[in-house]
Amino acid sequence: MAAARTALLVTALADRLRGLSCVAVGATSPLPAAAALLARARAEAVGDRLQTIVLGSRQHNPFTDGGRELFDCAAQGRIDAFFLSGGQIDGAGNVNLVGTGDYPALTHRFPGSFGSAYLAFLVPSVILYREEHSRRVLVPRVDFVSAPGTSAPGTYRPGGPTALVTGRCAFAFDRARGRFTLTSLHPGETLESVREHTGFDFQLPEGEGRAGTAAIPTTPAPTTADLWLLRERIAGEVAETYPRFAALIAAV
Amino acid sequence: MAAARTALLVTALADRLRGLSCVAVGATSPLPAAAALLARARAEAVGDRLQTIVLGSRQHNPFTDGGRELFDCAAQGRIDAFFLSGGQIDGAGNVNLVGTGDYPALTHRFPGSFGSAYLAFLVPSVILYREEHSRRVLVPRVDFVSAPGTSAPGTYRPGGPTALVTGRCAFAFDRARGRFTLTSLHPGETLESVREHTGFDFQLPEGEGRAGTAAIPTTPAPTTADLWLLRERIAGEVAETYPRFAALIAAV
Amino acid sequence: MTVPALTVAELVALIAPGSLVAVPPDYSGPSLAATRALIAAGTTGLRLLAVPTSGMQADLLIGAGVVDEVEAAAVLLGEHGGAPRFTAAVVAGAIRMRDTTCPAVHAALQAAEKGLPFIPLRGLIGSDVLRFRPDWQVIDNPFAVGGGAAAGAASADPIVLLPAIRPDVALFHAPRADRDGNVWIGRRRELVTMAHAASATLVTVEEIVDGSLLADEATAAGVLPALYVTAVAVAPGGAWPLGLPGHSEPDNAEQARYARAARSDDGFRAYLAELLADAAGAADAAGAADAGR
Amino acid sequence: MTVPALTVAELVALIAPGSLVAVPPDYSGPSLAATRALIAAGTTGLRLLAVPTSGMQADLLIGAGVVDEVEAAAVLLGEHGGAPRFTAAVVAGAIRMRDTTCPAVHAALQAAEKGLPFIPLRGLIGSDVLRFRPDWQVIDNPFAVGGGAAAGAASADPIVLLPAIRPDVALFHAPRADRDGNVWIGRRRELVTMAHAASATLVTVEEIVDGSLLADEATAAGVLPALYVTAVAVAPGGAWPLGLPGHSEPDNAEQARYARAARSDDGFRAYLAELLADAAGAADAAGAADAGR
Repeated sequence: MAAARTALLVTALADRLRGLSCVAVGATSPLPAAAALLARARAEAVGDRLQTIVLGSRQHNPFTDGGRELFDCAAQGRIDAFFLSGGQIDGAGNVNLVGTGDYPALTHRFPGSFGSAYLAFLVPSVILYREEHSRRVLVPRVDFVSAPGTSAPGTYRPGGPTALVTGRCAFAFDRARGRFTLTSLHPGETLESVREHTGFDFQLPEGEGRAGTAAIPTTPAPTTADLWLLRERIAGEVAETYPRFAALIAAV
Repeated sequence: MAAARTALLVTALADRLRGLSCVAVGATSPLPAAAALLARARAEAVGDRLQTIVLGSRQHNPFTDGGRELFDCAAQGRIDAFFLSGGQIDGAGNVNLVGTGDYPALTHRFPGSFGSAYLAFLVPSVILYREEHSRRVLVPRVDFVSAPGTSAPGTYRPGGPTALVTGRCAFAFDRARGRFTLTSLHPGETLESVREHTGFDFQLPEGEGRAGTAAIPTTPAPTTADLWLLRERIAGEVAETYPRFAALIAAV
Repeated sequence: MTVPALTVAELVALIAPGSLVAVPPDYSGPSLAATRALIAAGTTGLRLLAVPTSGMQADLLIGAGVVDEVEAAAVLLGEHGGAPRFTAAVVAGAIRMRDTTCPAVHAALQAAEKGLPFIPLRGLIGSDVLRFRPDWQVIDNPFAVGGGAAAGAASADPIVLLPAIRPDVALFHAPRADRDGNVWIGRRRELVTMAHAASATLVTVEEIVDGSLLADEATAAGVLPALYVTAVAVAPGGAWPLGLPGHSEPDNAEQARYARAARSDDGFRAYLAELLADAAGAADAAGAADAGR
Repeated sequence: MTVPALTVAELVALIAPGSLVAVPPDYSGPSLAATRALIAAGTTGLRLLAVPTSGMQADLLIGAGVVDEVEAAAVLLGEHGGAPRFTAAVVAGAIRMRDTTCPAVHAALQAAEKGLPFIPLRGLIGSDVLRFRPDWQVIDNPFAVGGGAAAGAASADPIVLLPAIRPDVALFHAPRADRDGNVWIGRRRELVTMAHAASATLVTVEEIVDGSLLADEATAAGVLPALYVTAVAVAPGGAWPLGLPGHSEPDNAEQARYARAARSDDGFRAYLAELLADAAGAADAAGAADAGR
């Protein structure tokens, strides 16, 4: 992942944290960690405050009640946003972190569901992300539902997916319809290139015809201020937890 | 409470801890605290070990998980014995720590049930104690059941009362029959004096006729070794938590 | 400071009438400073949740008419005997009493901490504690092996379900906070559960220290993170005449004096007037000191 | 010492075949020393509970055939990617995998800690995690206000009930124990819950220190009391090549070496042989040092 592409993804993820009070980032999640810390730095610059909890960090993790505290904290309604990736993600917002094949007879095993089967229900804004944007990842229907995109009426579910950011574009998740809407194309991508590499159908922004691509916004590039923050501040902040990723950030 | 009487009650309570591994003592319970520490000292003298947890003590309370730890620990099966007193105690082993009268319209209010409604179910040996042995305390039927003496079949109840020690005598609790059996008389008491001051009917030891009292054992007096331990060791151990009571113990 | 540092009067002004206020037991740092300020402010209609027992704090609040309802496993003045104003108020029917048992309070707060609507608890079956709690339910344990019938029992392992208790406010006194709003609580982890479960957490502290309490791993384990702390007020001696674990011993003479005074309503009124006069003087002194912060 | 101080080999000999063994995640002090000793001892048939995830420890145990069954929310080598022996064993059907989610492991252990037969948990409804857990149940929340039907919903607030998990053994590595058997765990409170929930708790430590870890109130909050500790073994560097919070950093180069080696069964065998040879040497050295205790 080149530095410029990294910066674009980090800022695209950070854009989805505007106006929030508290974001948590799970373990082994360098991209979201950088995004959360960038969003915090941006908030501070305008006198706001974004509490940023980065699991695996010593500096940015205030928890003192053990491994359960993130989950309890989410259930208490104290966490506004969380990031989830997926081995497979489908057009209904379902995420698969367990494997491909006919469970339990899997052909390929992923690490496991982590907290997704819980946090995707309880955190108001669950931001899905996956650098690889291909028909291998973005499938018509996931082989195993670690976390469903939507739930039947009557299911206790204050939270759920709100967005999906990939290496090619950004989607918003339409919870009522249980479908993604393409919201922006990264530089160099077209509606056609996204369709070609996406295994599921998705909506276009209101007012967009199905044919045209000209009017679909381009994902905002990092501002000069963002790049400065990433290089001069965020690289240092993530270095404690993700030293190799920090080097990439320092080079944007 | 004179020193000699205190020593007798402490040793009578300590006698009920023989062979156990772990005893816990609630807050504001000086008599049981001294008994537990005496039982521990006795065990050490013969190379055994009795874990003694005294709530309210700094020295004798290893808990680090807050107020719930005693209750969780009991539910885990780690606590063999606990002491409970009662504003009223009846012949079925029911304990009332809430008040007299027609609840909630009480005529006299006691402090409250504390953990009795739970610990009396979960701790294998719940030792009831009350210095005052009168028809005011030992009633035919408690006005409010903080903790029942027995439970209906099918109720999860690994624990329950095993004994009752008062200022006049000691009873064992017969869990199958839900009744007390008089096991020993303190010096100066007779079956008749106990009956006179007890509001409930109780059993006599196996083989005792209802008429005779001669063969009912006398509660064992503290041994010379017990008295030495109380004066020289236990007084100091309880002083941290119960300074006034420690002075009484030091004088035995 | 991330978390606002207020005066004690400002702190208790955040407690709305009718709030469910969770307070710790006498051995775990009740805020007597906030108790005095609540009385001085003329707050009424509070519902008090003792976690799981209370003493002089509850008795003062009840005697002063601040509290309408009490949920507690016990209210007493420790070694100084029964809580006189509590006892009188219950017998007079002046407060609603919700009798409970210690582990039920802890479990119901843990349910709130975990966002669970309810939590099961063993024990209780056949007690009048359960009988007089219509908000508690009994179900047959769905995980019972074979069920009670198979074992020849009358019922299939009945078990109590407690609804979660989510206090509006958790209120306590602690030795220290740092400028970020992290609060040192040591081994008093019931304070952590209270704060996690509550919508707001208000803390009076002996002092505010420089440097983060979370910086040293050796002591971080005893810290309630600022994330859960709504506001802090400095109130030296704020637990007096109760003790504060790891900081100060209880003032037994003063507690005994209170226990005697509170036996009568007149005695209580006289004690209270004196206490509030002292508190007002202390607040003035604190205000003067505060002006320099 | 109240709690026996054993060699690591003696410690793992207390783990009976078929035991359910709870282990912490990579960031919380897994005992790699005990892991090596278990493999060296030829132990088999263990059921592993990751609390709630595991990494190199699980991968080693699975690759070496020590483990029949794994319950985990995830198994991976952190930044070093998937756990190769775990992945291979699942695809080959060589182990039974019980997929779960992090908060379910924590909650089920808390249920055991509290002696509850079950505990509810939000989320999960509609996931395949739930669908493939026949030991979990779904009930309608008995405390739902009005019920789902009144709200026009298809069902009345379904909620999952998890059975308590009571491990036979909790096994981990910690910086230090004292001679009473108290163990310093700092902020890693999942270790406390594991120990409370488990029938036996076995701990390897960097060192055994003089004086009680509970003596200083400033640090007592981070201590697991000896009451829950079955036995302790001194194993300096016992978390290596993982890190130990508050003590040592992870050895990333070694973890990367393992991740590469374990891609093939042959590579894994070679790595393991080397590891056990080193461990045997270390054990000899420790045994010699032990002789002086």
